[in-house]
Amino acid sequence: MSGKGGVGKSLIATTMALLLARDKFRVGLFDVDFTSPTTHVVLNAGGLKPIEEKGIVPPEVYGLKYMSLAFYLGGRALPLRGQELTNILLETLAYTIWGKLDALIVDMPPGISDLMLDMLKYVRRAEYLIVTTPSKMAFETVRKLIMLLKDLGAPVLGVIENMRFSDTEHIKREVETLGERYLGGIGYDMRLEESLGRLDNLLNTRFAAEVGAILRKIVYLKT
Amino acid sequence: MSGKGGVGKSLIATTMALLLARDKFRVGLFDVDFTSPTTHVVLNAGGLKPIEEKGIVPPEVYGLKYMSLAFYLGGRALPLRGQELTNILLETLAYTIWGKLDALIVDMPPGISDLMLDMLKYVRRAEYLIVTTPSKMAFETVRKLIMLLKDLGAPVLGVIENMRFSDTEHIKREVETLGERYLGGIGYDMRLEESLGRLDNLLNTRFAAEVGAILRKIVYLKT
Amino acid sequence: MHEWALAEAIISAVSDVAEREKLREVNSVVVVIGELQQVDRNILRFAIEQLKQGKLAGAKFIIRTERAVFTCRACGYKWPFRGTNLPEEVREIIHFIPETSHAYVRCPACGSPDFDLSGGRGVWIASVRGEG
Amino acid sequence: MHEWALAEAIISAVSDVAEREKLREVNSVVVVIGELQQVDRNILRFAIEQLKQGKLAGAKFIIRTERAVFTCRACGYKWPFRGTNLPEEVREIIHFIPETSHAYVRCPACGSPDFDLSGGRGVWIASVRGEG
Ligand SMILES: Nc1ncnc2c1ncn2[C@@H]1O[C@H](COP(=O)(O)OP(=O)(O)O)[C@@H](O)[C@H]1O
Ligand SMILES: Nc1ncnc2c1ncn2[C@@H]1O[C@H](COP(=O)(O)OP(=O)(O)O)[C@@H](O)[C@H]1O
Ligand SMILES: [Mg+2]
Ligand SMILES: [Mg+2]
Ligand SMILES: [Mg+2]
Ligand SMILES: [Mg+2]
Ligand code: NI
Ligand code: NI
Ligand SMILES: [Zn+2]
Ligand SMILES: [Zn+2]
Repeated sequence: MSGKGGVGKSLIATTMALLLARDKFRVGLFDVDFTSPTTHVVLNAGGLKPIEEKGIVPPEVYGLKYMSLAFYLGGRALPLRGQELTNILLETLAYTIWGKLDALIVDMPPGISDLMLDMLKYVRRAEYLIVTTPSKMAFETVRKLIMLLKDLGAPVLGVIENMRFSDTEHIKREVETLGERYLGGIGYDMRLEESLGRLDNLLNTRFAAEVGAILRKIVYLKT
Repeated sequence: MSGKGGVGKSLIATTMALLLARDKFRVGLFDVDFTSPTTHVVLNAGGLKPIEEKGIVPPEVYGLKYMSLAFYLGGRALPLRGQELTNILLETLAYTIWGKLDALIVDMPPGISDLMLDMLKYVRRAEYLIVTTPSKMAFETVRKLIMLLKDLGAPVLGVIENMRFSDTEHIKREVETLGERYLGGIGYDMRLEESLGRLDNLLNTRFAAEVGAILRKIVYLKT
Repeated sequence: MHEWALAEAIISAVSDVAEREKLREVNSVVVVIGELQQVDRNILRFAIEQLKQGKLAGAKFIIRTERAVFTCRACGYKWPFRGTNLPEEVREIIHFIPETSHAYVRCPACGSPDFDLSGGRGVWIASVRGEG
Repeated sequence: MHEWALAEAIISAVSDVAEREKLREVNSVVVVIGELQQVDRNILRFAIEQLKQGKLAGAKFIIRTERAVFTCRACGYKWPFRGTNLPEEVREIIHFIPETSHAYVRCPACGSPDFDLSGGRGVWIASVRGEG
């Protein structure tokens, strides 16, 4: 999560899920950005349909179990108020049959609002991975989010700095001043756009390699 | 607005407001991204305090009347549920004394949720300016938003394509296929970051020049 | 929904009521199912008939449906889910996740996508009648 | 708030009630003000004393405060706004836009920022007594 939009949350979440699945981990990816889901664009999976049988069985994409409202919307916008976001979260959490997983990666919407409060309230085992860009405008919100999560005692895995253009260290310093782990930077990758929806290409980008390095660090830290 | 985060809504909204104010229009800027306001970073105005006197008198920054919750938060995160977003919108709309304005520019949060529904419901005179980037991931959401606004008969001024790296025309074509006006592109500007918070610098960037060209087109279309 | 498990739960709840109310025999039971609840009423009816025994053996089970209603937040207009003209596929999606109706339904009076969908969810026992 | 305008509105509302209830004389009036409502009670009291006349000339105006209460959405705990230990500057901000409390207040029981703030807004007349 990030609080801020457009920092690469969805792309990083999806790439991490794909990398874990390739390494034979049992992994789920759940797109919780209900009004504006995008992970299906990365996975080219908007046309899939989950099987409904005593609940929702998420379809498998490239070895990962994948759930998104995009399956149900046929390309339509889904305007929702906060209480409805909460209802959908609880319904989909209750009905989706993930089975045994090593990790469930949840792609959060921007903003510090209903779904974030609901994750804190209902999903007590969640751990938070925070994404920022080097820009002041992104970090303004990310700083506040980090302070909030610390204040609430929520477990933060660390902070990723995405879309770097140069070798500045100011975000690293800021993150460490806040007492959190700087997990690493990911460069702006001009080839990324053409790889969206093409999973083999995507996993061969410099972006995926950098996400992979951060992912190994996280897995290492957790074991 | 955009539906999508990180496409440049806040930066474009603020720059447009500044350009109008420089040209002696009476203009207000209202940051409605209540949980994650950022326009004060562009304006370097987080430390201002509005005067409270039979309502809130918004402070003037560079000739524009400016209102943001950032004034009240001392750098803290403000986690809010949907109903609270609505309450704040109605309270601040009721109490803020904008005076006579030629234009009130409202910077919207990402997502298609409470505040967008409230604008449609309560602010009937609003006209919508839509921002996207060339990326599939942004346009996925923007396409849906455009279709929704058309469906609802809401007045759309047009679509701006921000952060262009190359001269592709696919977004222009998509926008025109949807029956909306493509207002123009804005290139990715490497010098922008260092201009945040420095208004004279900001108004001298290539970015501001491109925003200005689009703004003139909008003003021309409306007169 | 798991109609057999639901039938068992209904039978057991009715037995508890019969016990509490000291009924010798239960004559009739009204079960209400929200219309958005995914329950196959035929399977449920069949399962109940198979499972009922003891004090409940002779009871008549009446299954009612609670309607779901939309209320527009923009203009206040109310209209029934049932009356909405939607393709079968979309009805199924809305049955499953009622909030997805915001992608498919508009207020017939004012065109708004901003409405409440209330009622039509859950399963409960509305009444148990018998001889004490 | 505009205390003088508010006083006028109160006097006029009470006169309406006296008319409707056919009171010859009003003895006492209870006005309730939400504690988050920005009203200077001294100015309001003074303005009412200056403006009251006719049937209301001898009426005693009692001004009560409705307390604002927080209710935690995570654990259900309730606590009063009044009791919260906040700097004066922050109290003013919360008076002005009550939702900003989510930046400054945490549930004393569980630490959550996810709570409801209810009551404490608005102004109304709770009772009018007199002789008919
Ligand atoms: N490292 C990167 N290099 C180039 N483009 C990127 C990179 N990370 C993200 N993007 C692009 O940035 C945009 C926002 O990414 P997205 O994952 O949708 O962000 P979020 O989920 O935070 O809103 C997308 O167009 C995506 O393709
Ligand atoms: N044309 C541009 N060139 C370079 N950076 C840009 C451009 N437009 C926006 N940005 C940067 O992109 C980020 C997102 O912009 P912002 O205005 O906060 O988007 P939004 O309000 O849509 O979330 C910011 O860091 C901003 O400085
Ligand atoms: Mg996203
Ligand atoms: Mg989704
Ligand atoms: Mg913004
Ligand atoms: Mg704000
Ligand atoms: Ni079933
Ligand atoms: Ni006053
Ligand atoms: Zn309506
Ligand atoms: Zn609590």
